[in-house]
Amino acid sequence: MALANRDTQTERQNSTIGTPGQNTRPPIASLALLTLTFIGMMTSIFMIFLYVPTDAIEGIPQRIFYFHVPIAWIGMLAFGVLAVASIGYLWKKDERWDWLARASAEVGTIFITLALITGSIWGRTTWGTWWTWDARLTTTLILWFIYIGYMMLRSYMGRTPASARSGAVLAIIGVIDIPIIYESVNWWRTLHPQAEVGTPGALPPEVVLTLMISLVTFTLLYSFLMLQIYQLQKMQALAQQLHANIE
Amino acid sequence: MIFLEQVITILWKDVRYELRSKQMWTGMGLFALLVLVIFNFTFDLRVDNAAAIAPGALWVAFVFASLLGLGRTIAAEREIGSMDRLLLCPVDRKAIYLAKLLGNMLFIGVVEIVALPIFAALFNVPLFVGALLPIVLLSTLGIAAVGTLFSAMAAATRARELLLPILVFPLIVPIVIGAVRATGTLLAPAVNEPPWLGLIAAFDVIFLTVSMLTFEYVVEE
Amino acid sequence: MRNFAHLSTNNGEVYAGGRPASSMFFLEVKGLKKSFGLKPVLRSIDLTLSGGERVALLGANGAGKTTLLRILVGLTKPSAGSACIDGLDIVRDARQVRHLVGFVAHQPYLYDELTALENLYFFGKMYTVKNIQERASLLLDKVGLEKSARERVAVLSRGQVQRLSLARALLHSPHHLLLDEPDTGLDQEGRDLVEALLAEHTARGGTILFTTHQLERALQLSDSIIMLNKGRIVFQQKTVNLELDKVQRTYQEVT
Amino acid sequence: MQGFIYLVSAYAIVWVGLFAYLAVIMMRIRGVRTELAAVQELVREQQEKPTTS
Repeated sequence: MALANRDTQTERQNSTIGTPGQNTRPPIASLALLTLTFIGMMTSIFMIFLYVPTDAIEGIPQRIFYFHVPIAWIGMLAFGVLAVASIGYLWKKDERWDWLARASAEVGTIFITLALITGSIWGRTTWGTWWTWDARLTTTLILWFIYIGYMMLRSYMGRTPASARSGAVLAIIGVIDIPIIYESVNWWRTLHPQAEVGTPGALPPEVVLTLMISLVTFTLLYSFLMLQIYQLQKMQALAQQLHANIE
Repeated sequence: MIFLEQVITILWKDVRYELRSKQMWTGMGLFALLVLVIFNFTFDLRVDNAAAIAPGALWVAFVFASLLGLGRTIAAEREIGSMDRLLLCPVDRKAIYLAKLLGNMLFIGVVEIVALPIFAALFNVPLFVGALLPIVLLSTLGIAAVGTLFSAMAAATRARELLLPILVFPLIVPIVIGAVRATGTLLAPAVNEPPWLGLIAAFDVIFLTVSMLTFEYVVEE
Repeated sequence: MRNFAHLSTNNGEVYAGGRPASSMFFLEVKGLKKSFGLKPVLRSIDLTLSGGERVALLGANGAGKTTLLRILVGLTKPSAGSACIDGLDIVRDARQVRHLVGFVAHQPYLYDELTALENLYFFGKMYTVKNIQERASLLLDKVGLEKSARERVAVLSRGQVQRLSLARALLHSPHHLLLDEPDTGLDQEGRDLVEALLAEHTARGGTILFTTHQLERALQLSDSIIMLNKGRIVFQQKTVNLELDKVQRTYQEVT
Repeated sequence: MQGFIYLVSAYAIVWVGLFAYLAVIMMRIRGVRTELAAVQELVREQQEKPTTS
């Protein structure tokens, strides 16, 4: 998130007609992020498959944990960024905040989808069922629906200020609702208690290290993807504006 | 003072509007009954599991009927000349939201009053109107608070009937869980149940204020 | 929030701090720009109207006429530039400004299922007009709708709806009247009634900005004519010694 | 052994998913770049020969 923000500062020129050739300067930020992500990915793959000891109880499939948990956290983080960007947009009425919001929504949707898939595969190995109504997993599922609702709303309303405002309102309502949903599902789940997903408890140091490396890697990946979509939208807006000024 | 007067005037206009066109709340009532009847076919209700199924059936009927109703009120405003008629006047956007919210609650309330006795009859479940009333009231307020905001949002798009449920359902999950479990404990009281009514009330307070504050961003250009 | 208590309203007339209000009514637009998404519709408009002045706004479809009116009545926010009405900024003090402007648009902004009187009652409440009953029946007489006061708007003719819409716009005795093609659907009698009402409004010091496509009507009704093309003012002149054919020629040339 | 298949399939899905998404973004970016270039071309043309209106 900080990386994406720092980048908006460097791109602080106003959004009038962009001078041609302005966007061909070498994309240092993107390249840097890409290489860092690649290095991170390689190290985390090595650690996950080889370095970290297999879990005594759950055995080999427990290693999905090292991918599933960071992806799910980033999916949640992305929604936070979406909400913050939405508040920024409503307050400042500056289009750039909306680009940030849409980028975070899109990347967040991808991450939450992957988190649900890896979560259910992991569930399959540990409890033999593809889905458990565990509070965390259920909240993630509902967060996924809210993401899909946001993407549908934005695509139905197109690239207009009205769509940006509506999306912002949905994001703000959503971010307030997530903890309430988690709480209500938690209370509801006490009806049929299930094994807790990945008891955080006292984890051996190797596990924590691998998890951190994997988390850093996915944060870098998240920032890289955010940056790409942010640039994409900036160019789309620029192209649209040039079109408008021609007739 | 002026704010309240304007809220009542808009509400008066919406109610009068609906009574004259009459197509909405009759439809909602029939819809709720249909869902209850279908539930009877899908779950053969022997006496023992009636208590387990009944709350779910009741609240599925109420939630769907309310979403149907929510879509209509704002769509009616938008269809014939859009919200501009209201936005033109120097009226506080919160007053418009509050009036639309009360209007929606009124329509959903009428449906609930009609459906409750029939629910009790179909599911031969003793009707605790006394204890059930706060649950129904608070839950309807929660659904209407979020629903009114998003029906104003969805009304601007072309696929509003599809978009409204998709936007609203995930957000009212706490209400649905709370309402079903609270109604369940009425029929079969269980020990140390979590404070469901408290959850619903908290939801109402939070989303009433947030929706009221953000309504202006949804309707103004 | 700035309140406008100094504008006291009695029996519908608005006076500012004792002085006759007319000198105070003015509408000023400075460098107003508006683009929908990224498509520019208004490109820096400058305009001033003061007590009693009537301006006709001409231009082809899509020249930005309606957008300009919608911005002045606070239905759309400008992208850049500013406008102030009687010293109040239309964006910052939007709510007070809405008390000061009356708007007749293409849509009538009325409720079909309600009767004419109910509509005026409703909007009277919205504009916190003091004596709504008399005010409503007075205006219904003036627009010649006293006989169909109890009929639902849905059954009224296009001309009757247009007159009711004008009555709605005058209900709260605004300082400024913004009319988007006020003559649509009006027969001769309707046009005379409208002219009488507009004359009464300007006599009271109110200003009028109206759009039209009939050039002679513009010449006959207004003190000055403005032509818009692609969001810019391309012609502006007083109508005092202006002939119809000059107006027609410039209109062809410009649009 | 069966556990291992699940592990690999989970990672495969994540990797394929992310790469596919990356590819889609790159295509979209290229599409917008070409469109932007085309529009800038149009703007330049219009600037050279100012239109009469």
